[in-house]
Amino acid sequence: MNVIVEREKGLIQLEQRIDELKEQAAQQPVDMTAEIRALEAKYAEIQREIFGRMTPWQRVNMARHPKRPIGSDYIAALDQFDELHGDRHFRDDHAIVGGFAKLNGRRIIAIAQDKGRDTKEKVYRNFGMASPEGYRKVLRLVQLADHLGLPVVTFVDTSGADPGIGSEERAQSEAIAQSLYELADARVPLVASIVGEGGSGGALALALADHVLILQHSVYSVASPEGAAAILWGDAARAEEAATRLKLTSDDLLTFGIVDEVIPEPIGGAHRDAAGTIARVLDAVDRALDALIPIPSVELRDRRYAKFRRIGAASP
Amino acid sequence: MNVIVEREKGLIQLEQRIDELKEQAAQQPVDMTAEIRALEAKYAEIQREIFGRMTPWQRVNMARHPKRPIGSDYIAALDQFDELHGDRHFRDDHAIVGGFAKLNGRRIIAIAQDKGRDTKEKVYRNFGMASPEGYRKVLRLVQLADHLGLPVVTFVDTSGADPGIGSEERAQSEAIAQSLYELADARVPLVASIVGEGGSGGALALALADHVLILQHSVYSVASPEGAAAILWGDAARAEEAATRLKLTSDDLLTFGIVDEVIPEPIGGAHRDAAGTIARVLDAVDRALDALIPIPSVELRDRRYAKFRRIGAASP
Amino acid sequence: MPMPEWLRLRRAQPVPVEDAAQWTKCPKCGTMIYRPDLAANLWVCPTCAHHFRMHAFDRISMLVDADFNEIGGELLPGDPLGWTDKVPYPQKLARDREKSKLTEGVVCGFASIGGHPLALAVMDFNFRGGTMGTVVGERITQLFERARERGLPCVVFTASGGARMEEGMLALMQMAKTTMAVRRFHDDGGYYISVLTDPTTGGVSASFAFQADVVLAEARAAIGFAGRRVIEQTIRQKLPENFQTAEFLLEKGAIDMVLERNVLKDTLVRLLDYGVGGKRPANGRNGAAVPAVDAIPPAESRA
Amino acid sequence: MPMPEWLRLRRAQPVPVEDAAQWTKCPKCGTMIYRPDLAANLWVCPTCAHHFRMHAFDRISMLVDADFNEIGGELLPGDPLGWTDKVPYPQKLARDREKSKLTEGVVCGFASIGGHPLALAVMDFNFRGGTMGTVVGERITQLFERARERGLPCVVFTASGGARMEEGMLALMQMAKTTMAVRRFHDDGGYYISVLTDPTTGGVSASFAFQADVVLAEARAAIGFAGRRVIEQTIRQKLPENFQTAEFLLEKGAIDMVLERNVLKDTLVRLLDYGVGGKRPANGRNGAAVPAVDAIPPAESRA
Ligand SMILES: [Zn+2]
Ligand SMILES: [Zn+2]
Repeated sequence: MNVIVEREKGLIQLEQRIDELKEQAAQQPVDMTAEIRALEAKYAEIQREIFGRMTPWQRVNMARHPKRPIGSDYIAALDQFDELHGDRHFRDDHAIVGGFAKLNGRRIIAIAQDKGRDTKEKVYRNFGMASPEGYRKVLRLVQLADHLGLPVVTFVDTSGADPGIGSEERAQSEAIAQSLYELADARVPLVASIVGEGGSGGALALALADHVLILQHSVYSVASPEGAAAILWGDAARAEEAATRLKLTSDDLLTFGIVDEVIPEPIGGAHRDAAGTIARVLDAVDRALDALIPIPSVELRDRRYAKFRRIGAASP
Repeated sequence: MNVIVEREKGLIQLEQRIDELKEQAAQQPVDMTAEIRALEAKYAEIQREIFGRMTPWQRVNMARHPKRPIGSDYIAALDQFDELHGDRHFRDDHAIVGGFAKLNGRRIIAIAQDKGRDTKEKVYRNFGMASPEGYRKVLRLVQLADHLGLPVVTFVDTSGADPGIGSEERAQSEAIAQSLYELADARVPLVASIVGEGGSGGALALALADHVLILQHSVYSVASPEGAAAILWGDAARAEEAATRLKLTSDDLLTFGIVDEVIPEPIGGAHRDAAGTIARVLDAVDRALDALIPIPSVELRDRRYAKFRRIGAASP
Repeated sequence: MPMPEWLRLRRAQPVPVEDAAQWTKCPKCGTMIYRPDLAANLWVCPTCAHHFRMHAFDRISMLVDADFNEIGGELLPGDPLGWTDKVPYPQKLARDREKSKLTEGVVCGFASIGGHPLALAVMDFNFRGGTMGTVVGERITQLFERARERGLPCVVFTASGGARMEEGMLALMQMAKTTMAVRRFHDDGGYYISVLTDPTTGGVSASFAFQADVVLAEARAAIGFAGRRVIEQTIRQKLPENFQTAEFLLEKGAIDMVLERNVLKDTLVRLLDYGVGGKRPANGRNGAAVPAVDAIPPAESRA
Repeated sequence: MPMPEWLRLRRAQPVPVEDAAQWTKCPKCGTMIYRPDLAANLWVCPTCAHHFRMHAFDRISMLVDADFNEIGGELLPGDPLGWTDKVPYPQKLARDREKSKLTEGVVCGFASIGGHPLALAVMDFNFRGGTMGTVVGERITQLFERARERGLPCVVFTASGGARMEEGMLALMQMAKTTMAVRRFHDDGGYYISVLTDPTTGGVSASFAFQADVVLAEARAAIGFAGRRVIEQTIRQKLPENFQTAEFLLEKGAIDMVLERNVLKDTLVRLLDYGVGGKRPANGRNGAAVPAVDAIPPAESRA
């Protein structure tokens, strides 16, 4: 059960009421302006109440909202995309989609985690949880970007890396470690956008970047709230409590210097204006690239080193 | 049926006769010197007949002789060996054994194809036929050698790469191609020794080297004689004919400039003096390293390029 | 340099005159197809979309913008092993030359595709099953060397039964030779795309086919290391239908894309375009910023 | 620098005085073992060879030739999130400090092993389950940075439940920070050996544990990314006995060697020795032969 979806139900009913009234007003000579105004005021009030000051747990639910734009929506909004498949060794992991792309005419390598939309797609995409082959695909695409001098743009949205038997058998740890290792010294600009859930090492493996963006209601966390609750208290049901403590909201992350920029969402969340939200994210990515591309490769990597070096350092 | 093993049978009987006579002579006062001499002369004659001028097919059988020293025998003869396992992604392939080693006190990375000796070991080693993971282990060890500045010493003995379903599923072609690719520009000296069968691309993947040694009766071939016969005439039984045509003996290979040095074997083949043969191979490897190590890395690779560049070039 | 005669002819008349009146049968669905129609449809069966193996000249004609500047065409195979089986090797070569109108199993040269200048190699199964002997190895090597000198991307269409038995170990060593050339090309910043067409196996598959930055395959092409027959004999069981197809390899993560022939050229143009103008730092593997053999202009200054 | 007090004490008396009179029970076979005997046997059960988790001080004492020059010991954890669950985070830290005699989950410093000078880090499960927070990340990072400056090899013993929840994203980011340090160390020619001890999971497993040139593991150590419980809950079935053990990982190709503790030191000495005096060409990734941050002496001139 998604708490945002639940709370949205009343709003959606109200929206329908308003629409009906407006239609009636157009067809009948009766003046319903006052009624409509009243309902609209109420609508705005409830909206403020629900979305004005969201708790961390509500943010988590917003980040998981079934209508929230997912990885493939960002990919689809690029000027051009040519998907490249596979890790060259074992499998093409559908949880991660990557390839050549153009963003405002600029050639890039784009990589997205994709949770899938309907049930069939979710299964095909393994709910956005990547297996080792997914991270090895990332590594390979980053090497390609490095070779051709193309910037890397990632879209992060995962509850975490796949925790299945096969993933452990094929060295999930090694795959994530090597994806990080490749990003650490890539000679090209790296821009990551946390567009949904940023869950643990499975998200970080795509988010070690020169510029890290986050959508206002996205979360980025050391573990999923359920996972953290299970680890801390042996009780995944205490996820809400964990979410509160983990400081996983965009404001917290900006304060800690873990993200570089927060992209505002429309009231009600990104899905209330998916196209607009996606455009704002891509625009921010583009501006970040404008700033990063002129930096010489050695300096770029020195800055990247310094950026992560500072986090949790003794004397900040 | 191994034609060398068959032809050896008479010799082994004769050897036993001579030993028996010698024992009798030691215990009895009768003079058997003449008889022993006669048998020894006969022995030498048969030996000359069998081994004096071996056909290519006999060489193939010698290279496959069940008592011929195998990869692990060469590894065991090194001063020191610390095996490193695995491709870091999927499996440890037992057909290829590799790790840190010392040869005459010199630190090296040693890699051997190993066919196994008894049935159980042969199965464990997959008869020396490597899977993609084996070639990816080679790649990884060559990268390690490159990083630490250690020379790479390989011992080649395989009928070819594993032709199973799993190997195709996990991209055998890619694995061999990438092993070659890594050796092509490794910044350290590479010395390969063809100690048994050098079968096709599965052998070459360990034999792209600055100095390639071959034992006198080893063979190194574009395909196994059986494979070539199947390809050419759809009839693997015509392997002997294929062996003759393929020019796969050490003399042929030296003439063509495909190997750099032929190590003589004792009469009767390497297994008649395994320890001595192994010592001679290792000694030749050591001498090759003496010559290669002083060469600056860039020049070393330029020479390697030129060496392979010449083979089958328009104007040699 | 003037346009080669064969390219001019193919442009004027996609099917060589002597074959033009013929009908051909689709090996997949059995449909009888008029050859000029087949040519006009990029040698794809209009009924079942089966991709016919293409002649190198047709492939090049289909791809390049205008001219094709062949290199290595003067390199002709010798008979290093003095090979004879049913017939002497030189006779086989002569027969294939006659039949295929090719001098060897690969055609290499410089051209442009969609405005992108590039080095292009196209293998042809009609000549000794596309097997790699010394001439194929040498032509491919020269192409990568010259592409490296000129700072051009390289596109190679593979179609090969593997190493050529009749040239023995000299054929096998072409795997090493071409690998060296591809590696140098890459280390100096070169961009390489391989396109695996039906069939790509053995020594070609296990060398330059799988050393590209981007590995494409034509739909339903057979691709693998060991031949299907060899595997069936080894494991003594029937293989699944899609085993070793391009689609199978895509699922197994081995290749980047599978393409129907009718979108191949456009895709290739887009892929070439991604490689243009990137800010490529020097690889530096060869030390103090000096490429090992000779200098190439930086990527930015390329045409 | 003088030998640290704890090392002098462990050398004189392998089991801390306050615990010396105790007996302990082997969790594997149930044998009661006199603690000084257990210490003398490298904390390996004499009955079933179970490897007890070792205190970092004991591990260092077992390994180093003489002195141990600690660095980063002055770095102490703060409470960046103002974390409280059952008890406030600072109380947990104080309790672990008291119990373990450690200031954090890793001890880092310089020493020599079998005559080989090196940088050494030893994690300890006794402090917050070896979880990586900012101090663990910072100490590891400083160790790699200083090892890089000095041109010394680096050996890291891991033991960790993953990232430390109580420090939230600051803990997770230590994966990125340590990775940057390991990568720079490696790109400048550094030689890094990791030794995975029981347990090595989560964020430590998915960063520096698996970024070493050589990855070793202690016999029967539990190693994995996801915790066993998480996997069982996800797949709703029991896992095989050897799942996520060192031996399982060896078979799956993920690690180089599995070692019983009694041969660990000798093996480590040999492995360090292989890395000495090799003729290492400059990596050159950072351009004109100048390392990005500051110069280190070439490998040949190292101690
Ligand atoms: Zn058809
Ligand atoms: Zn016990």
